[in-house]
Amino acid sequence: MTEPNIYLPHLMRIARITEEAPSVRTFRLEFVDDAAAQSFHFETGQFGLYSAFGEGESTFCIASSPTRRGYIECTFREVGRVTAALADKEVGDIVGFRGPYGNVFPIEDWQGKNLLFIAGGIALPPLRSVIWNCLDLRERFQDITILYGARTVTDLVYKHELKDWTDRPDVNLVCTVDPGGETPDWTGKVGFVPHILEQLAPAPADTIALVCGPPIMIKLTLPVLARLGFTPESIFTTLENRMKCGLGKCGRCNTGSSYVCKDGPVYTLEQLNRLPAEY
Amino acid sequence: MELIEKAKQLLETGAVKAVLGFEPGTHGGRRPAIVRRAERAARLVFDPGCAQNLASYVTRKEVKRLGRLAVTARPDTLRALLQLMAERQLREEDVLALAVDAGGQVVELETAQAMEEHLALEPKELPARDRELMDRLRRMTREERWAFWQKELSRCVKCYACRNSCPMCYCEHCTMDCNRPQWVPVPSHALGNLEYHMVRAMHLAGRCVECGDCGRACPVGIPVHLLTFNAEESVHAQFGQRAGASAKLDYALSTFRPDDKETFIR
Amino acid sequence: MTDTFEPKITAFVCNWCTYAGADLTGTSRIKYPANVRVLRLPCTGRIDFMLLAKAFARGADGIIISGCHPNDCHYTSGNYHARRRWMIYRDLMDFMGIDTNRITFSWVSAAEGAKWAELVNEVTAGIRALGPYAEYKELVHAGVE
Amino acid sequence: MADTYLLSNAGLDALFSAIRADGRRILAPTDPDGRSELNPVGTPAEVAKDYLQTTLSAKAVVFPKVERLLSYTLAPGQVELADAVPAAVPTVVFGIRPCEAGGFQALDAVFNWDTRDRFFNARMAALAVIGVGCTRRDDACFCTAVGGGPGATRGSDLLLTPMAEGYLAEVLTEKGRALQALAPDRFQPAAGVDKAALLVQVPPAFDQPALTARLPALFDSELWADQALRCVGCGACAYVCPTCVCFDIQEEADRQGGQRLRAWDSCGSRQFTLHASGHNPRDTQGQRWRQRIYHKFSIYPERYGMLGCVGCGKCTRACPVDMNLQEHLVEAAQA
Repeated sequence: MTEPNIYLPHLMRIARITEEAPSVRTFRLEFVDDAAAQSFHFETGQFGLYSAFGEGESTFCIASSPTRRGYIECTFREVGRVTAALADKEVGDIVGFRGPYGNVFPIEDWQGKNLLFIAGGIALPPLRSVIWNCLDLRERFQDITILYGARTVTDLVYKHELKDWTDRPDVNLVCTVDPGGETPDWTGKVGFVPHILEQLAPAPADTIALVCGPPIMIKLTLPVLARLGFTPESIFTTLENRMKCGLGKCGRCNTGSSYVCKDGPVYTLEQLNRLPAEY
Repeated sequence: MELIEKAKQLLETGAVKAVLGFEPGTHGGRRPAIVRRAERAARLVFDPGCAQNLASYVTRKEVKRLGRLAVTARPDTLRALLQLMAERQLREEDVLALAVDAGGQVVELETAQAMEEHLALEPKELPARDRELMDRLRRMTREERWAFWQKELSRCVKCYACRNSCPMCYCEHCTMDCNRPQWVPVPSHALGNLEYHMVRAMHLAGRCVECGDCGRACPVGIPVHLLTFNAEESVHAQFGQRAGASAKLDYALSTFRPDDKETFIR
Repeated sequence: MTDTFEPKITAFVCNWCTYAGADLTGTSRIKYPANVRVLRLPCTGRIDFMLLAKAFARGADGIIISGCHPNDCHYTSGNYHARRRWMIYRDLMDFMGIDTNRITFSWVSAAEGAKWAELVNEVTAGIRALGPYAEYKELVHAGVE
Repeated sequence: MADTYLLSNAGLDALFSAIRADGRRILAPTDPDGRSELNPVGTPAEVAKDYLQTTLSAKAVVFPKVERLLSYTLAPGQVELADAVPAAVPTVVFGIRPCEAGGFQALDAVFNWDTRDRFFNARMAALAVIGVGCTRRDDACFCTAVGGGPGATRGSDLLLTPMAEGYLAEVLTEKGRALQALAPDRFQPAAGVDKAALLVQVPPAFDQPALTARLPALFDSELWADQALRCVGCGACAYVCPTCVCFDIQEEADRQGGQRLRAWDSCGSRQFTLHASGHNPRDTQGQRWRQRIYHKFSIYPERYGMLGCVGCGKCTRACPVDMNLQEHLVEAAQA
């Protein structure tokens, strides 16, 4: 008789924990309930609310690719009450997951195009989902270029995957660290992402750019893309605003009349340009 | 009106950047007005209906940014300004008070000393209604007091109007907003409400200037001001000092006397 | 019911005097009721009043706060500051209708093992006589629909 | 079209008895200690005689200030979830004004946008509203500027308009008909009653469609910061508001288990949008005040095809610094 409780999370067991960088971890989560696992579908770009029971919920993107079935992954940095509690969890522990929520990257529309991923620091996870999604469907796309920067070498996340991507002939990975963040054996670039992008000078024709990073990186990267000739319609990013419900009800994630939890988190620059900067 | 002339002159000469005063509001009431241009000073009023303690604005980021302020002040406002100076939240040179002297003249009080001297003429007394309710509460049995407060606090919606109206609640990061640890439950259930009002009163003990603005602000009519009044009276009775008496006052709970007298420690 | 009631008592004690005193009670083989749960803090000056509220909210029927005698504080003046705090807080609690008979403040030095045992005995008996702190326990889940 | 009847005072007494005999509680404005609040009543005699509105709105009946969304027990490596089912007490709210009755639709718009909120819906299903039209107003009222009126029917199942003796009763919905069916012979035929003449006049205070049309262009105006200079940033306006729906979700637990609670929240508070990183998209009171206005007068019309404000004026009456909403809207409309 009663309607389902939309606030009730799925129980997920932590199958694997990867230490990515100082206070940054990746959880691989598997559904406790088989039926839930079977019926669960998501698309790249979507997010969820993850519970540390006893402390509350926190919002992160799903960092794994929908092409990899049976689990989801999330990557988070310990910054607050919930993420600190999550960081204390061990393999086998139970956490909660509500989702998937939000819109998706329209990768269907990108067939035959070049993909340029630009990410900074802890903002690689949302793009990592798209990257693996596209790599698992590699034949549908032309060139795939990944420009990833972090403050220091230790701050780079997914280090093992960066190695995979380096080794793949069908991916052009460019890693960079901020000046002073390099180690003696660092073989990547040194410099800020916008500068490296300028040097790289990717051609805008038939290319989709996906940009995720700290606000300052995004702010300085977008003009570079514009100078290179990228149109606002060809540039995608994801927003992260504070959320409590993820369902368009709690009232805090909106930027103008756009609710990041429902209309986002994926936006083109063209869409963002029409919204007030409440993010 | 004298106040309007003073306000105009202060704004015109640039002596202050804004005048905190009162203007007519809804239903014939009086409400705070922050006047930044001389030509807007004409709407200022200052009469017994002007009940609020405008000192609560001088620590607000957006108001502070305006520059030097003139504050239309009742005695409690002066006490709050002095207490803010004692707590190093307000510099003497950043504010001047516009008060009314015994002869009904508007006077400019430019220094803490002038404010202190003005106040010395006005002994602090609680409004009769508050005094009566305080006394009635103290005459109750403990169980009756518990029932009284539980009934009153059950109406609390944790809107924080009491906190946000208080001239002494200027903390950038209030205990209520702290979640590591979550000292006080956020929701306004019975425990959350009790703990909130307990913390508020304790954090104002020795600092409350007894203006009663917290109680006045409460949309559901909880006499929350009696809690801070009680804490303040307790400080006065036991340690002999009153918040707002001077711009040089040690916080009663961060100091001590070896001969502080209590009756309950075993 | 009351004859089977075992009071839950939370004791907040300072590390340097009362905790050592309580330790001495043990090593002196002086027996005292097991109703008391001792929580050691560096100094009574560190015992925030909210800890008392939290103890009641978590089901304590009685509370003991104890530290160094005046003039004996390891940190010189923590206990003096604590004393002032309790003088105000106790008044406030009483004004709010909280049962101050359920809270006992004391000074117990490292040498006063016997005083600690006596204190715990008396407090336990006192709280047993008062019964469970039902009012406060009822509060804990009230107001949630 | 509504069915219109006459309901005498004795008839209302009988209707109250019949409602209670039907196992429902009746909440109505009462004035204990001079406050005006909704409380359970048994008879119309217990209802406040001379109230304008209650301080808090009736939204708490369907959207309580604190409610449980779920609970759980914890053991090492294990979590046992327990779903929460709202206790939806069959309730009749009597005597709220037409403005406030209209507020339930604004709540419904958000709670059931795209996904359905069980908690709100269960309580809403158990609720019937007997509104009472307005024979007086105060300076905070502006219902007619936002599509309502002293005799507006939206949101009421039964709307009573006070007459010299008894009431003009409009049966407006299925739920209203069910109420009528509890005391059918008390509803007498009415003819030739001029409803409008019984009600107070509220001239529209501003041109709302024009205001809504202007808001997008005013987004970056200094106006909002200027207006908000007086605002102390408390949540009184949001918590008394019949349409403010924004909420917080809070966890309360110990080692054995806990619960997840939903609590009212307010866009006026700094914490509302504060990120864990310290970044805050709405960092100033001016931005937060703007959000309050835009949510009600721009976002609501765009997303849900209705306003997020019913013009009841509760926020104005509750505000400790008299942030008169109507006045600020008029100012914006003229800016």
